[in-house]
Amino acid sequence: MKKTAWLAVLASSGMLLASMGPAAMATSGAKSSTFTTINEYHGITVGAPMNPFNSNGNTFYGFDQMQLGWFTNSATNVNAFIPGLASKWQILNGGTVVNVQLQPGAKWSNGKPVTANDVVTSMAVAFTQGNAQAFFLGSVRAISPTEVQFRQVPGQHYNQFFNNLMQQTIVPSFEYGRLMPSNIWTIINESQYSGNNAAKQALAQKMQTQLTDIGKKITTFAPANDISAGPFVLKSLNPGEAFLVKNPYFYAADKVQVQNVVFRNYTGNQQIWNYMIAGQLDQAPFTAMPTNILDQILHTAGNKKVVTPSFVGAALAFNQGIYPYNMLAVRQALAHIINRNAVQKIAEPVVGTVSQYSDGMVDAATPQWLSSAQIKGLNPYAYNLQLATQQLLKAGFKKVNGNWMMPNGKPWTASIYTVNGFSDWIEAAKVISSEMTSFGIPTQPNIVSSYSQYLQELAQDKFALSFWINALGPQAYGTYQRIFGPNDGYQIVGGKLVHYPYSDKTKGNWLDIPQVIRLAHGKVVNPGQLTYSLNNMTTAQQRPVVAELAAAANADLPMITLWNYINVQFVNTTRFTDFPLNNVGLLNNPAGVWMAQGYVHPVS
Amino acid sequence: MIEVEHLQKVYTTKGNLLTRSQVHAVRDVSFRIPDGGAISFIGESGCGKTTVGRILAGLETPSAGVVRLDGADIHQTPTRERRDLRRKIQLIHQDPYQALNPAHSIEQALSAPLQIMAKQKSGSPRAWIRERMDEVLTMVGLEPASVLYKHPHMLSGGQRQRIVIARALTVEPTVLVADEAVSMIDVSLRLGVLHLLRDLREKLRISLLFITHDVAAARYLGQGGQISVIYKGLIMEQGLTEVVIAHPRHPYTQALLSAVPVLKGLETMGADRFILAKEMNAQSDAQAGCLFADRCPFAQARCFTEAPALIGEDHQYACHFPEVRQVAAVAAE
Amino acid sequence: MSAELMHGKSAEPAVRVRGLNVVYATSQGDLPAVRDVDLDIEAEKITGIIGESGSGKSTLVMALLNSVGKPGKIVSGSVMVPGVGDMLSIDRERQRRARGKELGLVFQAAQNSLNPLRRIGHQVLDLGRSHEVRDLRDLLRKASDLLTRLGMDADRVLTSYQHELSGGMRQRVGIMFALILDAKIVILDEATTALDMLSQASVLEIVRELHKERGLTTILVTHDMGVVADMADRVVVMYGGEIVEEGPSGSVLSHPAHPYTQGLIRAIPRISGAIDRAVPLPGAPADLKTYLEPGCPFYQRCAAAMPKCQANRPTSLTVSADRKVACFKVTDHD
Amino acid sequence: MKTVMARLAKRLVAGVIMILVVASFTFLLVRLMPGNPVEAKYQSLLLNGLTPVQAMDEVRVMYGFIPHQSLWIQYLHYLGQILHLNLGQSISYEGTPVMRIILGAAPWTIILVLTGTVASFIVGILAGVIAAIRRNSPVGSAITISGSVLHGIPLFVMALFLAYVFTTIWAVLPFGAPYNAALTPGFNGPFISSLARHALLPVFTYALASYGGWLLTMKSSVISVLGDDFILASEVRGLKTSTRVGYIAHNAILPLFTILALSLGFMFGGSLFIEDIFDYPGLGNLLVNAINNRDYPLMSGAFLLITVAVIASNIITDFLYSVVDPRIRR
Amino acid sequence: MSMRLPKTVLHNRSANPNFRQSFWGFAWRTIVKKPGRLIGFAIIVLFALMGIFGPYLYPAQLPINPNAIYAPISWQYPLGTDFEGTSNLALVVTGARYVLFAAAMGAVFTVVFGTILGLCAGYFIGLTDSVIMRITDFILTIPSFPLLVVLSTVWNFGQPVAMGFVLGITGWGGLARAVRSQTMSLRERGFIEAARGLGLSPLYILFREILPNVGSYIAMNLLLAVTGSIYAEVGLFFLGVVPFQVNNWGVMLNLAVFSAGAMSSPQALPYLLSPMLAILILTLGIVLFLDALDEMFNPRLREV
Repeated sequence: MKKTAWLAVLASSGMLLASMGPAAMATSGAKSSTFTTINEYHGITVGAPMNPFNSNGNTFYGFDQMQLGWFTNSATNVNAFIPGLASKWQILNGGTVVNVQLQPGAKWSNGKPVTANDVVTSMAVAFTQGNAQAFFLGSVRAISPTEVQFRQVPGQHYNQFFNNLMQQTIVPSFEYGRLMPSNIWTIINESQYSGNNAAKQALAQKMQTQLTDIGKKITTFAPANDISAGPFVLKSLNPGEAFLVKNPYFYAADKVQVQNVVFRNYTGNQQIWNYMIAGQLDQAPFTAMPTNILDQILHTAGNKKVVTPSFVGAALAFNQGIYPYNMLAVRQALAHIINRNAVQKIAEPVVGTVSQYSDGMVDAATPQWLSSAQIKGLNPYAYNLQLATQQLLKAGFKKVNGNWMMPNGKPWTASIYTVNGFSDWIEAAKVISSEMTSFGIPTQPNIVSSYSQYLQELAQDKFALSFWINALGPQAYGTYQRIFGPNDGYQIVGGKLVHYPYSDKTKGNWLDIPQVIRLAHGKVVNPGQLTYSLNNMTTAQQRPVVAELAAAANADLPMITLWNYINVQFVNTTRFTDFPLNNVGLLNNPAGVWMAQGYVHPVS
Repeated sequence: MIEVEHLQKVYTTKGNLLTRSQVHAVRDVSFRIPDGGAISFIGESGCGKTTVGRILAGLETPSAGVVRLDGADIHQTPTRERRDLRRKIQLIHQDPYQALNPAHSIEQALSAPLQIMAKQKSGSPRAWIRERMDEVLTMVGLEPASVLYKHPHMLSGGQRQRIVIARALTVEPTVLVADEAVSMIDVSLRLGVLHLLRDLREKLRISLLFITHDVAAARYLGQGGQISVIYKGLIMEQGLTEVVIAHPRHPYTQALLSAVPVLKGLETMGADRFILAKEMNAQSDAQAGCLFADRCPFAQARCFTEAPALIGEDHQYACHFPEVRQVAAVAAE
Repeated sequence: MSAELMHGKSAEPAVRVRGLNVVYATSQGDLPAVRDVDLDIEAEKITGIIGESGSGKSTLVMALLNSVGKPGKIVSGSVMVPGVGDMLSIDRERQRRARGKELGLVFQAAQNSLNPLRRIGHQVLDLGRSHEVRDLRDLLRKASDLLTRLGMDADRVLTSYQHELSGGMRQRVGIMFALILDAKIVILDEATTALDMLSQASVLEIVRELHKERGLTTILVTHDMGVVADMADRVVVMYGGEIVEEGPSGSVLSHPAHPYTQGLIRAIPRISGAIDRAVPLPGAPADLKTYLEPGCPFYQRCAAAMPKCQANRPTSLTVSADRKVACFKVTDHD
Repeated sequence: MKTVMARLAKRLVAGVIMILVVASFTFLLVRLMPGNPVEAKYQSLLLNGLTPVQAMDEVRVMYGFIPHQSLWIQYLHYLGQILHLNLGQSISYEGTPVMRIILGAAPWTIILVLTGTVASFIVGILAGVIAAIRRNSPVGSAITISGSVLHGIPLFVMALFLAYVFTTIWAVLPFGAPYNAALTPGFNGPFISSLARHALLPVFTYALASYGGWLLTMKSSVISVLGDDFILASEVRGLKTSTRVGYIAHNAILPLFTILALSLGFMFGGSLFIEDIFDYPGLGNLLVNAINNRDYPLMSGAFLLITVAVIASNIITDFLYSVVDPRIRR
Repeated sequence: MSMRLPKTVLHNRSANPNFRQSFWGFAWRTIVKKPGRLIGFAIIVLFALMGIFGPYLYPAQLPINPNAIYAPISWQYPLGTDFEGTSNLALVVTGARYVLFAAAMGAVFTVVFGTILGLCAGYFIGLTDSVIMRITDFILTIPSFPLLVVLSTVWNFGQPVAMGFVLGITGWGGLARAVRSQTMSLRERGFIEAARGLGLSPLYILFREILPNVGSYIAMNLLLAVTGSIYAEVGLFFLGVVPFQVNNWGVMLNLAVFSAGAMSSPQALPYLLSPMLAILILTLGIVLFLDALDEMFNPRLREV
């Protein structure tokens, strides 16, 4: 009889499957106040804690994860912020002291108020994560229950001090305070010691370890419920979706018109495309895509493309430690061989524009930093095979039977490395390979299975030609440290610049750019040091330095910028209207920030 | 001349430590076969007769006892010589359908052992092999040209068994062990194979160990030789073939002879014929007395307590109460 | 149950086979396996059918039950069984019921004739249910009695699986299955071939006793002339799909008429008499080539073959009161 | 029964040893894999638009979860932890216990594979019997061909095809999530219906892919049983057709149960493509992500779980077999 | 069984001294008996030719055409084009070599490892058997596809031989076990005992006596291993978990799905369908042909 029971269960489950046809068709978007989007920063992970300090934690930046303010991505004004938990702020003493007033009426989702003490605790947490040290936070003081004062480490003039502290995650003291010992500030202060007293140095070492251990504990901390000071709070989640509801205690709850937010999980771009083609996403973040997909997406009712500036470029980087790429002529010749127009058209037709200058910045930033005369001085490296041939012949290369021989007599072959899943890179690598091969340099695209393997092998100098993200802006330091930073051996250790040679395989110098570069007008510069110096300069002070760096990057050509990304995102207007389409600074922030500012209304 | 003394074989059955047990396949067997002589082992299945044959052929190693071929102990000689020595004793399998590799032609089957032999001969090995193949095939009554290229499945059972014998002859053996060599062959062809074996024995002076449960076949083949009746690995009765069949003294021998069907119209039933109804019980090994006592219709109290020894000179038997019974059928005319 | 049969005239045969032809369908066309067989099986007698492998004896027996398996098929003929009718033309359900109930078969491979996954007792019950036996408990009792009669521990056997029984025991269980529904016609197809001497003798002894006790009609199919000679009242000799000789066993053995029968008897090694009386039979058994040739199937091996034998097939002729032979040499003389 | 238990105990010990061997092997192998998980995370956060400050903030602590001791010490530690059923902490999930991550993913794979296997088993077996009995008829040939073709098509090709048909061309079925997150999990209608709707496509794909195998195996099993002597014997004894079919089915299906149990053991490795293509959040997906992120503890853990499942199913199969097959029971 | 025909007659037609030739003749007759088998055979031959000669039909670097991205099916592009305007047909044809060669190598390695280890385990019972079988259990226990994924990142798969080797070492377990059990049963057969008794060397017995008798089983497995290897390697490339540098079907699938959006956009669909079609046709060919192999070697299915 057991057998029949078994079968009955099966049969009934079969009927269940059959019976749930159309009735269950209604998707979560049917209720018009549910806003569906994608979390571009990390996937949804069941089992990961609802903890913003965990890199896979289930909290959503701008929705239930709050900070003092939201950066507007201005290239030249690092202090342009939209208020977050901070309603007002004063930058004093040349940027070394900052006073912040909290939003009146800011509350956690359990009804408790957000206080200055929460901010102080959050900064302690930031120390345990190593984050506060990165912007030289010296001290934090609650001036009143709603006002906090921040000071930079004495003697430091880090120009992004305010920028960084505004972007620190604020968490409730009643949750995270418990995780740290009561003498946490003593530990922090002792660990910060940088003098020459050996005993104090040893103590600092010990305290740093202690701090790291506390940090680990904090990242694994799993609160029972999501506690949010943002417009939403996480209610439930499964491996495919996270479901957030409006936080009634949010300080600007009356401005928030959206009742629920659903985050879709994704593991690859093609999934986001599918969601958009199905018209299921009310807002979708930046995603690389081919033209056919763009057409398909725009074909769907309500989908709208929104373009904002972006400060990212994709480049082909040379490992100058590998022959023959140590020769400037070779790098420049390749720049003439590669038809960047064709590359962009095939690889990144939708969210990319052909790069003009190869000066280390995105083209949108170049006019903001350089004068037109300086721009004219840049070599455009136009597609010109003849020029490339001349340069190579001059450098001692020879063409035999249609293929190039290197000056050392060996045939010149090449491999261009990219990463699986990075479709634009792969496609670009294929196109460039074709171009180089038909020019007489047999070239193959090589696709590494995972990004982590790619980066490791890159650092181990296994690749001569590889793809790299450069021009990461908007700030000048962030931009140039992609070229003349850690990948060139320049690292900041204990607040000081150190240069590791190419021969040290463990320290990440895989570009091996000469330490000094002679510019067109004869000046010799050290780009690593110049880049580092940008950190402590005002915008005005930075201008001449950026100009020198641009000239250096253009002349020495450590990497060829192939295209600049444009930040294309999508919104769907069938269920919601009133997106902040004309507010570029806001658009660069998550949709939760828009909603908190009163944008995004359900279609009535 | 092959001599076997006090042969024993004990198997340990597979199983875990608790259930592992020992099976005595051969308890104590001794015999000798002169060149050109023959001995027939008869007994029912599971009596250990096949094990004796396999030990002789080198397929099993004895737990105790000695097998000597022309004075050399085949289990104690150094490895290299042992292979040559063992080749002198060839086993003819019960099943000719399994004894030949279906993937090989007859030529392949015969030439493989000949190639080894050829190394020891002088002259052109290829011609020698060819010649020798013809020779052995003719010897077993087959026409070389018509069988050499064939594969086993194209031959009848009788022909296959002849090929098997021919293959054994390629290595010039001095002893043949024929284990139920005709039981799988069609009735009309059986006698032909038996006849061939008898011929070889006489012509090539090969010693023959014939293992069977068919007393009549043993009688035909073992003419002038001996018969050994074996039960549970122990010899029950042993003697000249004619004598044992005509005057069996052990009840087990008598039971075997009684079981031979009587050819009505040609024979009359033996006066004392009896049919043994009880089956052999392999588990009742541990008893103290005669191994056959539990099935013996003539058993007395003493048989259950005391094991009989093998007594007698030319005609040996292991029975406390040996009594000649007229169980074999008698020819009608 | 089979009252008619019990009280039927003894002159009426228990099975009457007429004009039976069985062929095997092959890619080379239909090949005959049983040819033009007419046979009367006498009631309450033991009939021995003897032949070598490929002689068609097993096919004949399966044809009696109309159970010839693929690729064989019965082309023509009738098998009349009193109380049942023509096994070859009655409907399938009645055929099925006749099998097991009227005609019991002990299989050549009786060792493997039991479902390995069911206890013997369960299989007895399956059999009972298939033949609408009302009192299943009684059936089990009968099985138990029969098994005891066959010299086995009935309770143990009924609760055993096939693999727990020895070869001899399985054979006896097979006999039990053939008899349990009181079949009056029992066919033993090479039932003792795989057994050794002692087991064979004891099984045959039991068969002989049951045959007598129950008044059975027993058909013994074997290749062993000795067994037939020992057991059978009548003997039927088959060669190449045909019956070549038929008659009372004593008379056939002592005075075989067909050259094949003669050769076969001469080729038996015996334990009595002069050893050299045994003479090998030359040649190879019949195969399909033989079947296809027009002449006498034994022509190739026959020492007494005449030119006539190559082209013409001798038909079975009655040579004396109860003997039939299919040989030109015999029939032409008479 | 005593011997069965003794055998079981023996198998268990052997199984534990095998688990340790596999664990050691995968531990070492997995650590041979090249890659830098933290740098990758950082760089991808940058690509996704986080500022370097935010991205660095996110990943800085991950460094703490990368083991720094020598391989040998790590190995000993790893073995020690396994004995305490602790699979360590994930790198890419920043210290979340591997066990918790795996247990979070396992239910989805189990739903997917169990339902798919059972469904395909039942349908495949029935079709196999028909294909064997009617093997000379057009129906039988058609069934056999359907089985061979479905068996022959690679899983990912079938999954891609079905995904294209049912989510793009004729978008009736959802994908990408195991159920609608707005619903409360539990034994309520909407939830179960959502669960089933989301699982339907992957389960169907899995079932379709396994159906052919069952069919062909069952067909050959039935054909071989049909040739057995006892089936002929049951005919000449006049057993009813239904009884005979029962005999055939019982004997033919027995060997398949072993395969069934074994295939359930392999389930965790087997659904990799389906989970990837339909983005179903099971163990296969987890493993692929772990590999791509070079999350060594997670990889070792997933491997170990798969191995344990295989070994356990082996033991259970062995045990069950000795229960259902009297020939093995002693 | 009594029903069986005398064995001798079935093979009379092969009473030909040159048996080997007649086997090929028989094989050919088996193939042409049903049109399906002939089609299967033709497909396999076609793909083999594609693998051997395909790359010579096109220039080493397939031409790209930025003006014909995802071109529709036409005479110029019978299967459409890909993201850079390269003919999909050219990609399928030139991509066949790596896929098929690696699959063939994978099958050969699988069969060689499986056969040799199975033969040795089955023949040299005892310690050899135990050791080999423990290794086999180990291989069978580790889920092969994930293992393949891990191995493939440690290894470099530039050469199809390397790919084949890895496919082989992860895939021989089942075959070894089957060959072992067949060897063990053959070992008990009379002709092996006879060969031992005749003093033939173990090597001769293993490879000349036993191997031919498991040959048919191995032949079937070789063909099955080819398909298995194709699926495994194409699957690996499709998932993108292994480094790759050459054009092959799996890479096409990967790029079509994950880069070109073929699953979402009909324009790119031919790019996805081309390699799928190639795999399916080859699969079909092998399935159809297996039927013939089955009949050639499996007497049980051979209808008399």
